[in-house]
Amino acid sequence: MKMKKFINDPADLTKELLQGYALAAADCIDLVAENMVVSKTLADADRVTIVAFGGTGHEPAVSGFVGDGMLDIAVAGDIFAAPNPQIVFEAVKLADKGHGVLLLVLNHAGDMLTGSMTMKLCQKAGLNVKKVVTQEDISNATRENGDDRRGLGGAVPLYHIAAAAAKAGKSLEEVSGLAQKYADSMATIAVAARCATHPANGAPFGDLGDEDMEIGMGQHGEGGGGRQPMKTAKETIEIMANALVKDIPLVKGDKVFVMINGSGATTLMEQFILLNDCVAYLEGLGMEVVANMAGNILTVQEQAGFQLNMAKWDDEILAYWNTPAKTFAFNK
Amino acid sequence: MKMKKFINDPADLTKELLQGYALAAADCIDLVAENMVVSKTLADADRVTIVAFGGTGHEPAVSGFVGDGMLDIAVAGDIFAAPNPQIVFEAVKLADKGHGVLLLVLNHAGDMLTGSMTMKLCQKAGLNVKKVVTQEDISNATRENGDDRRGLGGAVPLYHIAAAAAKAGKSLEEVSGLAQKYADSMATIAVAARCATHPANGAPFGDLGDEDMEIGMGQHGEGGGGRQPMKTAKETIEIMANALVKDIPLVKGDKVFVMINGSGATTLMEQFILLNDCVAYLEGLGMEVVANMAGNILTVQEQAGFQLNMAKWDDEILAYWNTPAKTFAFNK
Amino acid sequence: MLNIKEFMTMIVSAADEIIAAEVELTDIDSKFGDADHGLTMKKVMNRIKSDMGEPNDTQTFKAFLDDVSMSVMMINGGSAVPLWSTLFDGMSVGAPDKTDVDAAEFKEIFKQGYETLAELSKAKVGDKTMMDTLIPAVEAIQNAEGDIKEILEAGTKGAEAGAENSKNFVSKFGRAKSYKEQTIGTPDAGAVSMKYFFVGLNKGLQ
Amino acid sequence: MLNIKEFMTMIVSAADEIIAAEVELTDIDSKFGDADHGLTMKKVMNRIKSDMGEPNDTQTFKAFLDDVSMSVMMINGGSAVPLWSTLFDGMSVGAPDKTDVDAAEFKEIFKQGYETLAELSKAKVGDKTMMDTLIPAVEAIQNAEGDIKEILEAGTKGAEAGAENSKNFVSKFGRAKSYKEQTIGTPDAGAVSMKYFFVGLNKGLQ
Ligand SMILES: Nc1ncnc2c1ncn2[C@@H]1O[C@H](COP(=O)(O)OP(=O)(O)O)[C@@H](O)[C@H]1O
Ligand SMILES: Nc1ncnc2c1ncn2[C@@H]1O[C@H](COP(=O)(O)OP(=O)(O)O)[C@@H](O)[C@H]1O
Ligand SMILES: [Mg+2]
Ligand SMILES: [Mg+2]
Ligand SMILES: [Mg+2]
Ligand SMILES: [Mg+2]
Repeated sequence: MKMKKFINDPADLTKELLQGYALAAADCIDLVAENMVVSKTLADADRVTIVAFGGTGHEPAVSGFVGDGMLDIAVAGDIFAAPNPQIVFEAVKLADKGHGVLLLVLNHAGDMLTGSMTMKLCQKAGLNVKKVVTQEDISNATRENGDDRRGLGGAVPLYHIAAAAAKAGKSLEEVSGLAQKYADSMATIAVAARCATHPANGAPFGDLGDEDMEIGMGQHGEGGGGRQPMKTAKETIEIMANALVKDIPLVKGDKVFVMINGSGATTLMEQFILLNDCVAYLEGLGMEVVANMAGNILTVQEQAGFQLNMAKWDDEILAYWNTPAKTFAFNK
Repeated sequence: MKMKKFINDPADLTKELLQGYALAAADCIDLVAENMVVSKTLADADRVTIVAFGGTGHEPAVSGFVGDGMLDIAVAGDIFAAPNPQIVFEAVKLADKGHGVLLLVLNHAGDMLTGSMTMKLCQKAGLNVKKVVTQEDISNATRENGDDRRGLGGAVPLYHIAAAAAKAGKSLEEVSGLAQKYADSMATIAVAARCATHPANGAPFGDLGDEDMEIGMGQHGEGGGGRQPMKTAKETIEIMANALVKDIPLVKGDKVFVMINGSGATTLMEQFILLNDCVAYLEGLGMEVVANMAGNILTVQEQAGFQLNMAKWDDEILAYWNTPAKTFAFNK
Repeated sequence: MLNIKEFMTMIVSAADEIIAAEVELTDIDSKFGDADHGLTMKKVMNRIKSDMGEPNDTQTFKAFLDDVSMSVMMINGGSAVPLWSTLFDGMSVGAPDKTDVDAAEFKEIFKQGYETLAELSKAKVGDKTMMDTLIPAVEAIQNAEGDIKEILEAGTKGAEAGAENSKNFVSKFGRAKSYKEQTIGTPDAGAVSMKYFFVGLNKGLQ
Repeated sequence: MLNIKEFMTMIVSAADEIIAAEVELTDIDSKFGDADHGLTMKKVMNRIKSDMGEPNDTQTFKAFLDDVSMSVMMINGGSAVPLWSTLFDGMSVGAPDKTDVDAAEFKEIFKQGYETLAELSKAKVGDKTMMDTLIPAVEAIQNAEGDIKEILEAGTKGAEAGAENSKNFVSKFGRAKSYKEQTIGTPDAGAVSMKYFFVGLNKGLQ
């Protein structure tokens, strides 16, 4: 069976997609050294700057969020593979405008290892860097065992919030403190209904059969044990939202942020329906949904499903959120 | 086999998705009378205004393009079904700010019938309306037989260009003249690799087997006769771009606009690769790609595939294109 | 003579006939269209039924048909909506402003319905649309002799033959037209729903 | 005694052994991971091979292993890259700055390699990672008597046993850990590639 993807040589996937992305986002970014995506606003930045990195194949993440009010540099690895620590180190060096750099890392084995080695390289070079790791997937571990929680789409709103704080002139201490607090407070859970295939070698990410979905699915088809028959949007949201509300925890009167992150083949139509159901569910619990986000944000190729992310917000976060941003995949 | 979609009662799809969309795009639009999506900027508009309509199930189109620098009102029908003429008439009435209204229609049987009846109702009511129809699908008919060409994603850049002209203070004559010229000059061709299912009744839109793609696919799985084994991105682009170049026609030295419109399950990764290949192809022919667009713009549920749209641009169009826009699905 | 209450009963019967064919209509539309014709026709017919209420004799033919046209017009349903709304609008134009009709008046309702729709539709017999059914049905009605029952019997026969013939045509209108020759062998979805309209009217008169 | 040219030949052999196992490695990773371990290891090993060129005796063990570590470091390849780069970096730290090594020096190379990697990895035997293979392999090397050939033979046996044992463990690291008990019965992808590393080194010494 042929892979039903419009690609060329699988070995060139990352190179070609980044070249195409650089054309599509020419007003926001420059592509440097093949896999460093640099914001056009970096040149004039006189503030704390923000660097992130990650595997490709999750488009628009991570590169799609580089630009004004979001990331200063995103370093792309290869398909589902973190970039090497050397290039991330160089990105941090390039990003540093004398106010220090915040390095945002999603909790995945490869990313964590690259993050650790990058920090070592930075420390050797005497760079002023702080690392914040997002670990929000509630499906595998309790909040106390944060190291076992995967980093999912919740990093994306954090990109904007941290960047807004940096733009407001906050110090690296302050920005990283805010980012750490945010990372620790949010929570995400994912569901998949159809699995994707690895674009480089055509290997399937699993098989959910004709009837089932799996709650707790990771970003690359790593299962989470919640396999069950497909349910309606409302029922699915109830299961997932309830789990997040308990985990965070959220209570009556809380100001809440909600994100529906489509995995790839789940339509925006469905995402809107899910958002509607989720907001109704939370309002039913007496909470106020003060902001939301819906769309294909951090995808898993053509996987059908979505991630539901929530966080408890206060007025400070909301104010940061409501500052402008101009990137390929997020505008404010 | 269960439908692998996160929905509730199929009869409520449109209502629920529009409610969710209204939450997601709360800073740009208001939802009026259940299926009229109205730009927040309409209240203060003192210019020609622009109304479009169409079936739902193609999200983000059409409603996702309502806002500053794009549509003033989009009227949603039901899944793949045009809205009724009565409500489109009411939308035109609401949109009219004394400078007249441009009604943009995509060439599909249902939309055309609704467009015709709407124009009749408007004429009876003495409204100053001009209708422009986009008919750009080159797969079924020659340029002379425009009535047989379907309207595809090429309408979306036109929304912005027409809105920019309206914002620049052009008269209805001028805006509709420009829009008609643009509609007549562009061309689109689509390809599908996997078909979608109708979200309301689970009926499949066709079956392309394990190996094939179909070039010339319509927006709802209507075939076009170009079934063939899957090809690489480069080969697919060559076939499709070549057909568009001949149709428009484009020649060496031309300034060209290119759009890759993902149908649903074709990843942004692939779309970037395709854009890269297409720009290289056109530059190889000595053309200059002065602007582009990539993303899921007008989708067909979870269909895998994309539409390739091209148009010959001049400096006037480019200047309109480069004016600001703020909508859920398109920002400039 | 046919009174309005009887006619309303016929419309209910026609609506039920079409609703019962939902799956068949959607199946046909899934071949060369967007797989929703059954769904849309069900929405249209259910709306007509619920808006009109129980058959009664308080309205004239003209007013009733105008109401039906307006009911259809309120639905978001793709091609079928403007087409059927226009058909009923034309029938209303052709209908007398009273609560019963004779055979000639009955014929006139369908004649005007067809003519008004033809203007919007532009399709002829052989273009593989609902007109493949409507045109021979209305022609048979015009040419038939006898009472309303005999006239409608003839119209239904015409409709059935027309829907059957639509199998032999190459699509020229609507979403199916891009399939060209491939459409031969399959009837047109709209031609089949139009057939059930006449079949249902006829049943409702028994 | 082992000279650097012989050692480089062993590294080429190890690289080829891993490259030949691409499909097997990716298959394992597709069960509980992201289906790319074979792909990544192939990239890593090909890069090592092409950067080092033909085996020769112009470099010291320390310099060569440092270059290998840097070659790996330049690849974008997920977990495997920092892990393998660090392993070679540690081996370089443990290696003498000369063009041949004796049995004790050979042992020291692997000891330092393991210790440096352990700091980054944090995984122990039983956590279902490449360490399941590396730890028993390096222990066997440390405990082995005799010449380098005998030492490496013992290390390879340890590696093979370790990779086999990884089947019995519940994943505690990497993408597979979310599958918990389900991972019992399947070896760890990284444990298997590490086994082929030793198998290949050993073959290259014959
Ligand atoms: N111009 C036209 N004149 C007559 N009938 C038409 C015309 N265009 C479409 N149709 C009819 O509409 C039917 C399709 O209806 P439906 O599926 O409800 O609408 P849509 O194509 O918008 O989904 C076709 O089978 C055909 O009979
Ligand atoms: N902390 C760790 N220590 C040792 N090995 C690890 C660690 N994390 C992951 N691994 C190894 O990495 C392997 C997966 O490698 P690979 O598939 O190339 O990377 P990725 O998971 O980034 O796709 C696992 O099978 C495991 O052996
Ligand atoms: Mg990987
Ligand atoms: Mg339809
Ligand atoms: Mg249809
Ligand atoms: Mg892997």
